[in-house]
This record gives sequence, structure tokens and C-alpha cells, in this order.
Amino acid sequence: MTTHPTPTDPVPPPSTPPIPSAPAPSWQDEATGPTRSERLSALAQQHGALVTLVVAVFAAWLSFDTFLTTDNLSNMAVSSAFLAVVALGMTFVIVTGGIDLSVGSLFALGGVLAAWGSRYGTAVALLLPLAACALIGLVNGLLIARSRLAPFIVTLAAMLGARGILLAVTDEGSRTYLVDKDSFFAKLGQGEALGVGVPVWITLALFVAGAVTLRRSRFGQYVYAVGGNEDAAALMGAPVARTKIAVYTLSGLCAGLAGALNAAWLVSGVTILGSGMELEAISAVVIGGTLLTGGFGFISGSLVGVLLLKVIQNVINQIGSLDSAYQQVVSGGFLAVVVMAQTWLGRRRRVL
Amino acid sequence: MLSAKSVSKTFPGVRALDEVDFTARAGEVHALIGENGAGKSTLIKVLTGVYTPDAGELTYDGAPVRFTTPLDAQHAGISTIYQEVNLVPLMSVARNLFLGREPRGRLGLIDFARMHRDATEALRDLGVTVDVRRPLRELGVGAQQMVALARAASVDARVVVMDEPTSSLEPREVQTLFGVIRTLRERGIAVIYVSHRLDELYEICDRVTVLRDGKVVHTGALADLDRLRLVALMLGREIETVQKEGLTSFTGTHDTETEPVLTATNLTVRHHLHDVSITIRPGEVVGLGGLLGSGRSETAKAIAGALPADSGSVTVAGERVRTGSTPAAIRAGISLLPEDRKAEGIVPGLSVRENIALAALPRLSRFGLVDEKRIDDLVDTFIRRLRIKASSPHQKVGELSGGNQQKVLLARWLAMHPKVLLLDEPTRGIDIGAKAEVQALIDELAEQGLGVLLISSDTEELIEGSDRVVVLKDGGTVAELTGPEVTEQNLLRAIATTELA
Amino acid sequence: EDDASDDKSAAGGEAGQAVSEQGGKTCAIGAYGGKKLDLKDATVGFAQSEKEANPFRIAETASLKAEADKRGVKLLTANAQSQFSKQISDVQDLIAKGADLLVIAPLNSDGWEPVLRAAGAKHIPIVTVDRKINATACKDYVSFIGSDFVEQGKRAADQMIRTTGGKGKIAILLGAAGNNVTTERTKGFEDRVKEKAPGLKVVFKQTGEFAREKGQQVTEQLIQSKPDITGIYAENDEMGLGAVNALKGAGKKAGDVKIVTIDGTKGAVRGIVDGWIDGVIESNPRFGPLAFQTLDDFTRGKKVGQDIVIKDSAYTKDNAKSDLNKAY
Amino acid sequence: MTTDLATPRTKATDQDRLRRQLQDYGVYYGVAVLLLVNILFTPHFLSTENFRTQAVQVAPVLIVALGMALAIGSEGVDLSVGSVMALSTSLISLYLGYGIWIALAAAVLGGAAVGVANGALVAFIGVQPIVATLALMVAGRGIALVLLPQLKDVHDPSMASLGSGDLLGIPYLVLIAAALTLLVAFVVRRTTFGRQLLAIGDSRPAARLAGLPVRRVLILVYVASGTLAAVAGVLATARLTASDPTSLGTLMELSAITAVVVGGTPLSGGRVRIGGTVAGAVLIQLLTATLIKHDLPPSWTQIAQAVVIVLAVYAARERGKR
Ligand SMILES: Nc1ncnc2c1ncn2[C@@H]1O[C@H](COP(=O)(O)OP(=O)(O)OP(=O)(O)O)[C@@H](O)[C@H]1O
Ligand SMILES: Nc1ncnc2c1ncn2[C@@H]1O[C@H](COP(=O)(O)OP(=O)(O)OP(=O)(O)O)[C@@H](O)[C@H]1O
Ligand SMILES: O[C@@H]1[C@H](O)[C@H](O)CO[C@H]1O
Ligand SMILES: [Mg+2]
Ligand SMILES: [Mg+2]
Repeated sequence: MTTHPTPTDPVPPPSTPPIPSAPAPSWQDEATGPTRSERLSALAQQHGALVTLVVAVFAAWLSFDTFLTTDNLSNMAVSSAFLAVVALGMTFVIVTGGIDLSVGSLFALGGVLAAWGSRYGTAVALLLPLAACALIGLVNGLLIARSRLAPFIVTLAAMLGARGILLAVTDEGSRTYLVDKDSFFAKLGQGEALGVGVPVWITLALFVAGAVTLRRSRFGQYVYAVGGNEDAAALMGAPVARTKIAVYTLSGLCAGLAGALNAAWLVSGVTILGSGMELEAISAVVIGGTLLTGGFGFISGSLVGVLLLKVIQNVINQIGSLDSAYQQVVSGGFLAVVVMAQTWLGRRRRVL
Repeated sequence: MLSAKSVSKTFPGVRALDEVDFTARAGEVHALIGENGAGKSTLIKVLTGVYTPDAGELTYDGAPVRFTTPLDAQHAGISTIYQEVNLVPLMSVARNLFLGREPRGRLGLIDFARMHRDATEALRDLGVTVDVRRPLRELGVGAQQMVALARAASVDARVVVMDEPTSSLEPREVQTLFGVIRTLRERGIAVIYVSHRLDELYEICDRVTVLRDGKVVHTGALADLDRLRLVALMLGREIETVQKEGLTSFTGTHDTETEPVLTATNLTVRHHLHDVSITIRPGEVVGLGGLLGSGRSETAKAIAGALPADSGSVTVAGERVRTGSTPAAIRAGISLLPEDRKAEGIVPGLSVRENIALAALPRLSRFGLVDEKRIDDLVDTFIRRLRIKASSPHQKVGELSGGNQQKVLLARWLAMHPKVLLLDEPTRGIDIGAKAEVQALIDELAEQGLGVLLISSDTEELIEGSDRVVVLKDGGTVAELTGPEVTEQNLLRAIATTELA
Repeated sequence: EDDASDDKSAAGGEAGQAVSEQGGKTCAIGAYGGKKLDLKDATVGFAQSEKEANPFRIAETASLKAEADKRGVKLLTANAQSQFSKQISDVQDLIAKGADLLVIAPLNSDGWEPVLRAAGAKHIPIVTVDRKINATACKDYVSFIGSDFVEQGKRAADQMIRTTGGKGKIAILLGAAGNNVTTERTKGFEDRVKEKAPGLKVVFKQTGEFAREKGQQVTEQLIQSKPDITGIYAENDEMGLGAVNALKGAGKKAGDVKIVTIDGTKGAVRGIVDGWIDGVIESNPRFGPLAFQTLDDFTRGKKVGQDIVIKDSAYTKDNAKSDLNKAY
Repeated sequence: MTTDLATPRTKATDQDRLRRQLQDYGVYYGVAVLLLVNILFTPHFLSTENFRTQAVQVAPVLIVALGMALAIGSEGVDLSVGSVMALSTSLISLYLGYGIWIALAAAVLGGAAVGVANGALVAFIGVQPIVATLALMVAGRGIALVLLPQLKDVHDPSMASLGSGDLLGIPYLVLIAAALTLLVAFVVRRTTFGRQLLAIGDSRPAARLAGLPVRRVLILVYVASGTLAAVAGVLATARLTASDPTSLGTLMELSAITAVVVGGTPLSGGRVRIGGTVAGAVLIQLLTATLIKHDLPPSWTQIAQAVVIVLAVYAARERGKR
């Protein structure tokens, strides 16, 4: 992940010579630039999740000698991969100022369809869930962009609808389709390269592609523009509706792909997956520094957010005796602390 | 080049355009003028694909066209600066400038180095030097306007449309803009230009179309039309009545008391203000002069508690006011008419009635229950007194024209019976008729003993309206002009000399 | 290895589990792989599936903890809070944390491949309790200890046939959708009814999601639209108690509608005493003693059964009062 | 009102009016259609008993939705309501030993306290409502389970009569829900708080500069939402005659948001429709009842709900600018 974290700039400044004589307008900021502490807090806001992650990892390493083992790390990596892919799509949606609650259901549906399709070969196992989930994402996008319905409610309906389709496909949830353990499709979930699971590699590749797309493609600029000021974006000629349709389709696609990979990993189309996953993905994206109001955010942050959630869960398990009720109190409290810290750090920069 | 035939556009309850014919020719600067709400912005939006007309047709280059999105129009070579600064605040200056036509390198990825170079250059041509990688929101309104201008000018356009581009520009930037417009004209580009400032029109425009109540009342060469006739056409009144009204509606100086009603001492806000002190006496209009970004708006906001001050104090009638709290300032009798009417002034989804009553609600309620009767009375009075044009008091404020929105805001504050009124660009984007009304109102209020702080980029307005002018530069006070010293020359000199320092 | 010791090892007064059949097939450490060890020095990981709020889960976790304490074994626990993905990583975390042996209460039967591979690579013995894992015993895991859910459904059907006389209209309150407990308890019940009492018709099947409130709401709708319902089969006690609430609220009297449920919680058994519930098929959650005994035997090198199906008792009018203290 | 307003240049067309009508009253038509369908096709539908059942079942959802409508009107949302119900049910069981009134007070105060926490995060720290309340949604249920780790029967007779008793044939639950609905509608329409809430929801910066007590209003909004959710939790407990902190109120936030939005309150704030919210809650209730009564499988139920939600918000949508 070599992307730069602010939407203001990914490339070192071009060495523009200072303009000598021209009457420099007074908004030049030599004198009034941000102070040191402000710059620090700006950095902390952008990299807050990363800093927290490093601190958490460090603390866990000191406290538990079983934390920083290859086993534990590779487990965490593989099991984060699926949520990460979902969060990737969610990041695009949130940067446009939207939200996608359907991802959990689509994740489950994707898995079931992949497992069902795997008997017809890897191509079907992959394409079927991708097509179905992208289609539902597309419908979300159309309703949101063309009919101007609120994303929250549209994707909430899609969450119910996709779950309904899943139940219909699985005989009301009573059938679990299995994937042949020796198929190529199963390898996508099970295999390893250089000691790291294939899903992890796929996820990393997707994140690099996603980051490049968001930061360096024209489409990415539209995504930021739509989230930053939709009316202005439209007046500047940005294809607002198409951008929105694209991000919801992308989000559906990511959720379906994550579900398919997960099915390959579990070698079965488990029907009870994905409930609450939308909230996890949203939390990860927000913890990663993306503004839920849109217009600001970055892909790498979402990855950090996912890892942070994972590490917390792992630490709770490392303690090994924490009551399930306390686990929730700890998770909720932690989420609150992270967003408070972030908001507080970010507030000093918000001019309004 | 670009023309409209019998174009009509209706909004719920309003016929914004009524069979409008309009033609912009290559190589001419075409003024589009009219009162607030006459339909200028609507016409522009119809011409540029934002709205589809209900009836009539557009032709471009002699062939009928139909733009369904702004993008269509842009592709066809029409580039537009819309009335409100319409950019994306969280994105960098360069990204705003090039949105949708970023220079691309290998793999179709954006070539940022080139984009930044080009952006820096494009802005430098307009006399603006900024770090183009910074978020746009860190720039002032004027600088943002220049970015929008650079955006429009840097496209290979054949028609350039500008809807009130100068409303937040300083005289110097206006001249830069005119330079750009002249180059465009020489290149054979059609420019459509909307402004309420008549001087500008005469300086730069060739032809004019006057809109009134959605209808075209005149089209022709601007040189054939003198100012008075132009105004008369706009307002639909006789020349004689217009003649009497003069340039601004200020009457001159006011009788002021000696004890200041407001004293702001050493206000300091990091990055914005340092040690700004201002006193306002009852019945006095104090002008605040300075260039863009000199901190005028910040001063007003700091006084009104909308910008937390790091140090300094504000007293009203001898009583110290807690800084950094809008409610405290309002309770003390300070009212602020903010500069950014759209974002910080109106509550667009609420009705005219609710907007007017908003700040005064606690006073218009008993035991937390709203007294509808008293609100109706109040709203009635103000709609009549300020001649607010709305289809009913229940119309959403967001649907009103800019000038009427401004009047609603004025009504909101007058309903508070303030001791001090801080007016930040009160006549920006307001047509002559309304402007005169607002100016007369300011006068009247001062006469009634109100202390007024007037911020205006319109030098004429500032000079004629103020009894005293405080000049700011880079967030600090640099001069104060009193009584006969208040002249345009002195003001410009104050700004200029300090700039050398 | 018959567990005669079981009754003694169960916490005072409560009914411990008894093995009903051992299915013949056994498993020993040689066949599975891995090395012998002394349970006392071992770390056992327990992966619970649902929050400990339902009496069944409370009793299950408590039983394992109590037994670990009693034996002085170090126990690590994790709770998946009903999220399957979390349970998979929970078990992996337990392995990484150094668990030598695993007891898993699976949320779902399928989807265990990653865990089984990880455990298999280290030859960590796995015992699953309560629900089964769809995999090969003695290869992917050592043994399964638990009830036969299809059988529970059948026994519930028998009870329903008995109390209704084999005639009338029956409603089923299903467990959570997509869950194999639900699927099997439904299958067992419906198969048995079809086979034994063709006069008994299942006319209504709606999910109550294993929760009392949902059971109550669904039953309230049911008695409006099908006032002539004869009996309700609730796939767990909680939904059954919800159904009782609904019937009470509609002004029915105890016994008007026959109710048969599964689990054996105190509340449901008291319902029998009060006359509102007609039968409760037990699903015994006290897996601690049996699970640890199995692990102990296995790690010592003894053979253990692959399929240790426990003997669930049942509560009816005849024994409800006297056995109330056995309920959990 | 007679003022010299400029006369509008045209009247609204009939089409406009029809469209507005559908937009404003679509949800009521939806309720009417569902009623009709049920009367025609559902056996035993037309009975007082049945209507009583539907009313009793919808009461807690409606009460939560009232608070949600306020939160949404302020351009926020409250995801913690389901957990607040759980918290309130735990508190009841915990304090029932000290008497019914103390238990009720504890439950309601618990909800208000969560509201204060939500409100503080939103108003003082500036955390976005959806995240702030998400944090309390997770933590709140955790706290509920820490307080009462397991389901517990509630044997108190006054709780039982609250849950199943009635006054002149109308169940207490329904009376309470109706009273709260009127109260909230009154607050929205007639009080300064209501007006300020809408202004804040429509344009926060403008409201702030107009000197409105933005923070106080926001805190009150979330306190109201928390309190109402707690009341709903009390009623649900009374009806269930048990405290079940694990499952009580799960997914309630989504049901409540659905009721509010289907009822025509835009998620973008600045507007609150209480009548619509009631209709929205009733619509969802009737739909669920219909599907259950006709014994449709879960797959159908979920798909049907999705379709109805989309249709309802589609009918009520704000038309684009074109
Ligand atoms: N989106 C809208 N909805 C309803 N009415 C509108 C809308 N936009 C404009 N109007 C109405 O159409 C009329 C023309 O507005 P327009 O913005 O074109 O005026 P203008 O000439 O640009 O005025 P100004 O000088 O104040 O910018 C006004 O009466 C205005 O209230
Ligand atoms: N480096 C900077 N960082 C943050 N804000 C900046 C920076 N440079 C300028 N600004 C802001 O840009 C704005 C300048 O434009 P603004 O129009 O508000 O100034 P003004 O003096 O009030 O003039 P006007 O009356 O035209 O509004 C100020 O808000 C100033 O704080
Ligand atoms: O057997 C148990 C219980 O019946 C419980 O109620 C749900 O989970 C099942 O596994
Ligand atoms: Mg205009
Ligand atoms: Mg300003």
C-alpha cells in the first residue's frame, strides 16, 4: 500500500519557482501556515488508525508471547481477508457519501452461489456469485442514483432481499452446498504462496488496484467529488449518477467475491454467514479515517481498520477467559474511543 | 453560436422562464441582467444542461441540440461558472481545476506532476499564487471564485458562461477577470455575463438581454442603452422614478452618541486575526475595509461568537460578552448576517415563516410552546416591510431568489431587536432594486440608534454607507478613516500603502 | 469405557449426561496421530458458539468450566456470539494460543475445513459437543458427543401423537433459519408424524428464531388465523414458553392447545407442572464431565467412541414435578 | 394570512398535486391496500381480537420509532435503541426487588443515560451519529448482559398486568403508545424544541449562527430516543413476562428506521412526520402479520419486505430537480 493518505495529494510538490514581483494575494500562507502541533494532529488523524494499530500490536506483543507468532499472524491475515475485501467496496461507497447495508447478505449469498456453482467448475463458481451480487449492487445503485432514494433504506431492503434469495436457494437454509476439496476453486481459498494464503494475496492485489483506482484514476476523482459536493460535481460535469451506480455495483461485487473466496476457504456455502458484517465493515472504514459524510477517505485506512478490529478480537481471545458480555463492552468502548480520538483530532483542522 | 427559442421553464408555483429568446454570438460578451429572481440563473442552467426546458428549443452552431446533463454541454464546448461557488471543498485546488479532464499518463492514470504544474500556471496567469495541492476549502471565497474562473477558462470552450463571477472579487481581481474575458472575445468565443454591477457591464459587455419576471424585455447593443434606461427596463418602472433614487441609497452621516454600544478589544484568533479592536457607537455605521482574506469576515464572526477567539474581549453596552458563544452574543444584542448565505444563513427546507422566526423563537414562545399568532404577526410585518417576494409565507426559503433569501435573513435578525448588527456582504448578489432597499434599511436602522458593522467588497457602498471605516490587512487593523477622511481614494491608499509595508 | 463415574462428577443434584449408544466405531491416538499427554498439564480450548444467555448455553459453558476446575486443567474459552466467521477464527486463535486439545460447540455443521486442517497439521484432538461437524471422525476430529437432533424431533412427535391422540392440526415453531439443529428437529418430527399419525396435519411452520419473544409473536398471529389449532411443536423451550404467553393472552386455558418442546429448561418443566406444556424432550447440555473424560481417555491412549450419543431423558406430567431439579 | 405577496406566476398543475398527494400519503394508501387484501383473503382477519393483537405487537416498535424520528429529523440516527431495550429489561429484573416503581425508574434512567452518552458524543465531540450510536449499540448490549447474564422470568403482578391488562378493552400497551405518539407529535409541532430540532436537521451551520442551542437540542434528541426505547423495553418485558437481554430488541434499530423512512421522513433531516411514522410502523406490522398468517416461508417473507420497503420509499421520494 503505497498510496498517500490525503485526498489533497499523492505526489511530491513540483518545484515551482517562487513568483517574485506579482502582487501576491494575501491568502498566501507563509505566516499563517499550520503550527507544528496542528500538523501533528493532522497526521495523527490521517494515520490515527495506523498508530493505534501499531500501539495495539506492540502492547499485545509485550503481553502475550503467543501473539507475534507466524501461526497467529497468518491466521489473522487470512481471516481478515474477507472482511477486508468487503470493506474495500464499502470505502468507495462511503467516500461518495453513501452507505451499503446489503454487504453482509451479499457475502453470504455469494458464498452459497459459489459453492453451488463449484460443481460446474471454477469459472461458474466465481462468475455466478460475482454476477448475482454485482446485479443486486447495480439495482441498489440505480434506485439510489436514478430514483434518488436514500442509500440507507435501499440497501437495507437489499439486505433483506438478498437474505431471502439465499434462503430460497438453500431450501430455507436447510441445504449447504459443498465445494470439492480438490478442485481448483478450493485452492483459491486453501492454497498458499510464499507461506501466505492465497486469499491474502488476492486481497492485497485488490487493495492496490482499489487504491490506485481511487487515487489515480479519473473515476476515483469523481468518487471524491460526488461525496465532497454532489451538486458541484454535477455542475462540473462529473457523471454523478453513473459514479454512484458504479460504486454500489462495485460494493456488491466485492461482497460477492469475498463470499466466494470465503466459500472456497471453508469449502462450503455456509448459510448463516454475514449477519452484522455490514456494521463491521462500516466500522473498519470509519476507523480507517474515511468520513462517513463522504468526500474524504482512503483505501489503505480501511485495511488498517480491518486489521485493528481483528487484533482487538485476537487480544480478547488471547486473554482467553473474558466473558462474552465483557467482550462486547470492550469492543463498543474501543470503537467509541477510536472515533472520539479521531473526531477530536480532526476537529482542529475542520475550518467550517 | 448558442441560442434559445421560446424557452419556458416552470417550477412548482413559479414560471421562471416564459418563452425566452436569447442568442449569444461568437466573439461577443453578452450581458444578461435582471432583478433577483428574474430568471437569469435559470436560463443559464437551461442553456448548460442542468435543467431541461419545459418548452422551446436550443440551437448550437445552427443545429438544434438537447443537453441532458452539464457534461453534455461541456463536451459541446460550453463552459460555465455557476452563481454559487460550485467546487468540492475537500479536494485539492488542482483536482478541482481539472476534475473530469485530468492529464493522464501511462495506463490511463492521472499524471499528477503535470496536473500540478498546469494548475499552478493557470492560476498564476490569474494572479493567484497558491499551493494547488491544498484542499480548496482552505482558500477564501474570492480565491475559490478564481479557481472556478481558471477552470472555465482553461477548457477549450466556444461559449463561456459566467453567472455573477465578480460578486466575491476585489477590484483588482475583477480587472484580471476582464483581461481574461477580453482574450476570450478576441479568440472568437461567446461570453455570457451575468452581473448586478452596472459599471462592469458597461466596461466589458457588447450586447445585453434584460429579463424581467421570466420574460425578455429587451435585447440589443449595450451602447444604445444608457444606465437609467437599463435600470428602468430591469425594474419595469419609469425613468423618472429611477432617476430620483441615485446610486446608492445612503443618506450620508448619522448622528451618533459618544458611548460605544460595542467594544471589541484585541481579538485574536490563531491564523486569522491578531489584536483587532473595534468600537461601534449607537447610530453609527462602521465599515470594515480590506482585501480578500484580510480577516473581515473573521472579525465579524469572532465578535458574534461564531469563531472562538483565543484572546480579546467583547463588551456590549458596558457588559462583557462571553466570547465563542453565539447564543451569548445574541442575548447581548449582537446579530450577524453571515457572508455565506447558502451554507450558513438560510435553513433551506424550512419555510420563509419559520426562517424569519427562527432566532426569535424563545421570545415568541411561552413555556417552550410556540405562539403561532405572534409569529404570524411578526412574519407578516417583515414580509411587507422588506417586500419579500415569495408565493406564500409557507414557501421553502431554498426556492427563493438570492435577494429574497437575504431579505429573509435580515428579517430574522431585525426580529431580534439587536443593539448591534454585523452585516457581512449584505448586498452581495442582490439586484439594484433590492440593494437600494437593503441600503435604505441599513440607514434607517442606524438612524433608529442601531450600531452597524458593514463589510462590503463594493467600495462605493462601503464609502457611502459608512461613517467610519476600519481597514484590515492580514488579520490586523492598519488604518481607521473617520468623517471626511472616508473617501474612496483614502481607502485605496490605506490598503495600498499597507501593502508595501 | 463406560462412564459410570458420570453421575457422580456432575454438579450436585443435577442430572449429568449418560451415554446412550457409542455407535461401535472407536478412535485411538495411534489412528488419529499426535502424542500422548497428561490432561493435567494440558491446555484445553473451548469454543462456544452462542452467548451464554440461553439456559442451554449457560449450563453448557458452566459444566465445562466446572469440570476443568475440578480436574485442574487450564481452560481457554472463546465465544463466537453467533457469528460463524468469528468461531472459525476463535478456534484458530485458541490453537495459536497453545491449546493442546479442543472442545468445540459448533454453530454450524459445515465450513470447518480451515480449522480441521490447522488442527490436523498439529494433531490436536478435537471433540465436538452438542452439534456435529460434517467431517470424518477419527481423522478430522476425534469424536462427537451430543444428542441426535433427528431423534429428538421424532421423540417430540411421539409425545405430540400421544397427547393429541394422533388427530388434529399442528403448528411448528422453527428454530433459526439455516441452522442444522432446526433442519434436523423438523425432519425428525415431520417424518415420524407422517409415518405414525397420518391424522395429524402440520398446517403452519414459522420461525421463532429460538427466542421467546418471537415465539410469542408468531403464536399470537397463529391463534388469530387458525383458532382451531390442536398442538404446537416448539423446537426449543424458549419459543414454547413464548407460545404459552400467547395462549394465556388470548384467554385460552391450560391444555386447550397441546405444546411439546425440546431442551429441558426449568421454565419449561415448570410449564408441565402448571399444565400448559405437555412434554419436553431433553437436550442435555452438561458436556463437561463426558468431554473431559473422553479427552483424558484419548490422550492416555485408550480407545474412545467416535459418536458418543447421549441419552436424553424426557419430561412429562408423570415425572415433571419429581425431576424438576434435574432441569437446567 | 393576507400579505402583499407577489402572486405566483402559475398555479400548481393537477399532475403536481397528484404526485404530491402520493408522495405525502403513499404510506397510508399502502396500509389501506394491505388491510383490504387481508380482509378479502385472510380468514378471521376482521375481528377485534386480531386488531388488538396487531396493535399490541406494533406498540413497542412504534414507541422506538418515535424517538428514531426525532433523531432522524435532526439529521442523525440512533442505532443503539435495540440495545437500550435490552439494557432496560436487565435493569428491571435487577431492581424489581426494590419495588416496581424503582425498577421502572431505573430502566428509564438507564435509557436516558445511554441517550446522554450518545448525545454527548454527537453534540460535544462531533462524532457522526451513526458511529457514535453504533459504539453504544455494541457496548449497550454488553452492559445489559453484564448486568443480567441470562434470561430471567419476571413474576411481578403489576408488570404482568401492564403487559396484558387493558382499560375499557384497550390494552395498556396501546394506550401508552398512543399517548406517547400524541406527545411527540405535539412536541414536534408546537414547541420551540421541535422547531429548533428541524432547523438543526436542515442546516446545522445556519442553526448555529442563528444562535440556536444546538448542543442542548441534540442531547435532548438522543435522551428522548433513549428514554422512549427504554419505555419500549419495559413494555416488551411486561408482555414477555421475562427479561431476555440477549434477544430483546435485536434488529429493532432497523425496524424503527424502516417505519420512520417508509412513513415519509427523509433521512436527510429537517423534517419529521409522526403520522407517517405510525403508518409506517403499522404497514410493516401488517405485512409481517400477513406473511405469517399465510404461512409463507422465511425466504418469501424477507423478499416481500424488501419489495414493500422499496415501493413505499419510491412512492414517497422527493422528485429530482429536473
Ligand atoms: N429549484 C427551484 N425550485 C423552485 N423555484 C425555483 C428554483 N430555482 C429557481 N426558482 C425560482 O425561479 C425564479 C428565477 O430564479 P433565478 O435563480 O433564475 O433568478 P436570478 O435571475 O438568477 O436571480 P438572482 O439575481 O437572485 O440570482 C425565482 O422566482 C426562483 O424563486
Ligand atoms: N492558510 C490558510 N489556512 C486556512 N485558512 C486560510 C488560509 N489562508 C486563508 N484562509 C482563509 O481564507 C479566508 C479568506 O477569505 P474571506 O473571504 O473569508 O476573507 P475576508 O477578509 O473575510 O474577506 P471577505 O469579506 O471577502 O470575505 C479566510 O477565512 C482565511 O482564514
Ligand atoms: O440444542 C441446543 C438448544 O436447543 C438451544 O436452544 C439452541 O441450540 C441447540 O444446539
Ligand atoms: Mg441567479
Ligand atoms: Mg469574508
